[in-house]
Amino acid sequence: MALNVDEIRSDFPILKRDVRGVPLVYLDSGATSQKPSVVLDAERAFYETSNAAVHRGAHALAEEATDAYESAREVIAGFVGASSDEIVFTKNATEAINLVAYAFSNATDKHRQGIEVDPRFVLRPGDNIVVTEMEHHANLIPWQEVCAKTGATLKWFGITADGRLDMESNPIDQNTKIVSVVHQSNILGTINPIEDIMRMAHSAGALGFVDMCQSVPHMPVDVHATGADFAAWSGHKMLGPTGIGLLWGKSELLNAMPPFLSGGSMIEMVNMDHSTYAPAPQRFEAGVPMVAQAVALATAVGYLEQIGMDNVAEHEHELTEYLLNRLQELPGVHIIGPPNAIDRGSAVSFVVDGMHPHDVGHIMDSRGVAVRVGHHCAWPTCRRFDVPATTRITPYLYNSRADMDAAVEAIVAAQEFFGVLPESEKVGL
Amino acid sequence: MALNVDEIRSDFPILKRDVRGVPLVYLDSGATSQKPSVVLDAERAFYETSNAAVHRGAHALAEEATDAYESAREVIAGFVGASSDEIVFTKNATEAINLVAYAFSNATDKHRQGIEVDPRFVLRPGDNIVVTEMEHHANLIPWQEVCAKTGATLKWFGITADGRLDMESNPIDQNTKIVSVVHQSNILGTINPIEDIMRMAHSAGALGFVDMCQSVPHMPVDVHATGADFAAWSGHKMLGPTGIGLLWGKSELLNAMPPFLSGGSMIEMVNMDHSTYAPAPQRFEAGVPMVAQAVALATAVGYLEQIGMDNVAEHEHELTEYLLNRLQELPGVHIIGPPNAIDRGSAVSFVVDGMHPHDVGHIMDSRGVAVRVGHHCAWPTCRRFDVPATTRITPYLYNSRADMDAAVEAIVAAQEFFGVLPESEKVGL
Amino acid sequence: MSDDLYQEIILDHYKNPRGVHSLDHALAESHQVNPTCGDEVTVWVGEGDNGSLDVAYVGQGCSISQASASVMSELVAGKDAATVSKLEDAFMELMQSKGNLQPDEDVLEDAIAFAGVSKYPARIKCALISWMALKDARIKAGLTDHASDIDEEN
Amino acid sequence: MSDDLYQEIILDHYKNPRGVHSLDHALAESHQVNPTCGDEVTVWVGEGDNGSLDVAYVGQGCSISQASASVMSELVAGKDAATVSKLEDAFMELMQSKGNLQPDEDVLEDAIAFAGVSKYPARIKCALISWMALKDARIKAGLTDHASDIDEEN
Ligand SMILES: Cc1ncc(COP(=O)(O)O)c(C=O)c1O
Ligand SMILES: Cc1ncc(COP(=O)(O)O)c(C=O)c1O
Repeated sequence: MALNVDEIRSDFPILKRDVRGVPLVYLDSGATSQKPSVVLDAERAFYETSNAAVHRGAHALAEEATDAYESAREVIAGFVGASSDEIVFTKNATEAINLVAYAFSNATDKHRQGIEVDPRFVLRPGDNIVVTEMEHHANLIPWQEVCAKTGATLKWFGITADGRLDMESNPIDQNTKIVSVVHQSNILGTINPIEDIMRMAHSAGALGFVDMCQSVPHMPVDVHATGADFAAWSGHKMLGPTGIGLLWGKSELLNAMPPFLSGGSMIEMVNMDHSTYAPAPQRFEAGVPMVAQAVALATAVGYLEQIGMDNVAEHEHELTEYLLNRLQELPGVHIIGPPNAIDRGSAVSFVVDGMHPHDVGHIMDSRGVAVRVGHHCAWPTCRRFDVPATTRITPYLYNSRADMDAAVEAIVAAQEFFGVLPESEKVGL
Repeated sequence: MALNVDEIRSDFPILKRDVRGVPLVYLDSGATSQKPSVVLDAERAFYETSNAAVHRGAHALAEEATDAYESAREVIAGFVGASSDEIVFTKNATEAINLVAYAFSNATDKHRQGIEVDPRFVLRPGDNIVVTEMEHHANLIPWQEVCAKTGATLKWFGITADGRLDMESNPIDQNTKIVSVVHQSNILGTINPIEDIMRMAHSAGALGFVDMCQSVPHMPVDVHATGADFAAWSGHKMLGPTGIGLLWGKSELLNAMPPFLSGGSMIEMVNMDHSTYAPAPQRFEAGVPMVAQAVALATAVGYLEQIGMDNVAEHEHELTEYLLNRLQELPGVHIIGPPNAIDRGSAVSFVVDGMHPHDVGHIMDSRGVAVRVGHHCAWPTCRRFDVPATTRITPYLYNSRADMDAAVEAIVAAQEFFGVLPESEKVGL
Repeated sequence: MSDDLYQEIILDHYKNPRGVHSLDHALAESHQVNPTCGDEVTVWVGEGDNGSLDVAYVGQGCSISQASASVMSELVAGKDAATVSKLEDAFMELMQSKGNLQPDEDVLEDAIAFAGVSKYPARIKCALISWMALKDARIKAGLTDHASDIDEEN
Repeated sequence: MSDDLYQEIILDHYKNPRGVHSLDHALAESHQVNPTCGDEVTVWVGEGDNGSLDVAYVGQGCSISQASASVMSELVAGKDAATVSKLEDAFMELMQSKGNLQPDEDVLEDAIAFAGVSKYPARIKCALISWMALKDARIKAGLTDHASDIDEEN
């Protein structure tokens, strides 16, 4: 079903504003999405009616707040086919990935001190962790850090010239303890064959993690169906507030992991010299959590469900196909990533001959077109394609073909301004 | 200057509501505070006008969002006499404490792998960490975990019968690496002599950390003047939104610490096999941060500054004195913590003869009086006083003497209902 | 005031608890804690006459948790594993009812007094803690009933 | 469009950069990176005639960063440490002005073209990166001026 973009846009107050004196064309949803009024309403209503510390009080407000928080967990779990005890609230996806990375370094430390831990999380020199060359820094540096702390080795899948994972470069072996792969690259747009990779991980006896930051907001995802053991994504990229992220993990594994952040609400018994931990997900939610944000995110999920994730995905697919075609017609413009819309999300990176991506983005911005420039927290991917940076367009459900046209026109204007448009093309666009 | 409580109350929508069919008397601000409309307005306005990912984009919205976020940091830093590069945004105080605790275990791990780290953060068996018996679990369990991972030993100050730190029990010695103490106990109300304790820490060559969760919201605090090296507190307890906490640390120390959460925005250079880190505070803010929450918290700070923290402290002092006196007149009611209002904040815990704290709180709640029951995440403190739990009243700037009276009447009603009011007292209250 | 929560039966069991002792011939014990408020209960189970259960407990905590332990011990003592298992289910169902279930007095006897607790989410755990300990101890002791317990053990 | 940012002078220096080479007799170099966009510049400084500075650079990045490096190298070459230190301060002040400063062309010459950059917070770092490298290299090389540099080194 085609989306009614006009109607959707009317739900997002910020999309009505001007920037630099011209109407805003927001094409940076890969960095963060905008929020519909219902989400802002829900967050405010929580504060105005039920705000209290959750899981800690017995008074009426505390009960209401706890109920709102746990109901939000259920809604969000349902959205990805999980059960609520598999969902941990974090502050962002980055924390969620770190949480699992730290399970390894913490278990390794405790094991070294003679404390009993689940052997699946203990790393020894000779063990390795596998990622890919197209990871966001959030799914790369935490694993580098684990390796630096434990003596394990980091290995990775390479990337082919057209922006796909190079399956020939598969480094998974019997010493692999965890394989962590991005579902959809935030810089290339590539959708990876995660089911295959998770199978490969499991055959080698390793655990599997999927970074779903760019998939869950944009397509229907059933976490169990992917074959993964863990997944992470963030609320702010799926119409939810800032300050909330999600970890999904199989219950059995979450309960086998040592705690990450410790403090109140994650404990069972506390003595001065020794404490025991609550079962997951509480074990991983120390301190007063982001209650209002969870409530608002559940409302965002409801909004997306009403539109239908199938429809969101289809809409983005159409926009992507259209945009890729238009960009490929532009002389001097090169797409970094898969050139067609097959197994590909809506993140479209490109470079322009004779111009730095930063300058391209700046001139687009002066025409109201908000895109992102830089390495997009995927610096090694830029190096792989020998570009210092890219300019990136990331549409979402509130964008239309007209927005794609505005972006294309802004690119041409940038080329004209910098005098890098090939002679033959100067007229007629 | 006396506070105009009526006027203040009118700024807090939730305080107008009924619970269980009677007007709400909210006395659980020690767990979390309520939020004035200006704070909710600021959060919403951010989303409706300037929402974008900070520090990552060059377009107009991204610039506005970054500016809003960094201006918020400046306002919050100013509130505690710090400079903005000393302030790290976390999701709650618990994360802030864990951040510093992990600096120790991470540095110790890296040191073991031959990576150069600042020796102040390296722990060896024989080294110790000092806390107190009145810590919130958030300032106890992270240090227990560090000890479990490194072989260091946890030591602590005891508590006297009237709820003060037992300075005789001082365990600080030359092997102490860090001393972490709560500024104001969330269960006893005790305000600790942190300047003295920080001096003792420094004389022993140790670092000093202060848990300011219950002080910064309630009194004027100049972090540098306390002599501490680090401090943590949370936004939600000082009229700000859920999902944001603060770490203050001396710049030199923050920059000497290894990273905690790693990922985007905390890096300098990234390669597949090696990365370098940005200076603090960015080093500790991986991923998209709680931008809207920071903006809203800065507004909360502005609201508090306009009222004046001196006035807030004075108001709470008066309420505390009044409440302590009234409670001490009640037969069968015993205060757990200092019985007078000297060096004491507004958190007042008590137990009632013949009744469990949970039942006391429940009956108070049925009369609209919201108080907290349980161990208040300070279980060892309960054990010290040989009580399974307490009932706790924690007033704030929006509470009046009438609220104290309502609490006292509810306690008497609970005693009557359970038939535990001593015979002589049954009439005339 | 709080009449729906604090029934006379509850206050009576709280003030005059039954079944508080340990069990010489216990086959298993279970210690349960409610981490949010520190309530504790230890339940012992042993074998009584004709395949019936012997049950005893000690605990500390709020009126709901202690009265519930007392009611529980009185209700299940002398019954066989199959019956006890059904009682556990019935009580659990009552606690999850949010106040919308009319409990069967013939089955639950004094335990119907806890119906009101189900309206207070923060107190449900108090009422359940002794029942959870009972079930855990029963399973540890092998005093289970194939038909009613087997599903939940997997 | 973007006229306040992309002055002719900037585009000219971007397309025809001056001073791009390394320095045989360099006393020090400084490599600076803008982590948000990956811009890089390396600046070398050496001693020229009569206590003047020799400066060279290589870099890659956006027009602002590369033009700024070019303008910088042209502006400071042949000047003494005290003068260069003052130029650094003047340029820094211009960048922090949020567009509210009328720069002195007699002092900053071509560098006044960057006045508009100060209105774009995300681009200020681009314009500054070569100047930061210059200062860092100068300090490493000991080519400092007591009066103007000493404060900032502590
Ligand atoms: C003294 C003290 N420390 C730490 C905390 C933990 O704060 P948060 O839950 O915001 O992380 C609290 C509040 O719960 C507290 O009162
Ligand atoms: C693929 C991918 N992984 C991880 C992240 C990190 O998410 P967050 O910044 O919300 O922690 C992002 C977004 O920035 C992303 O696109």
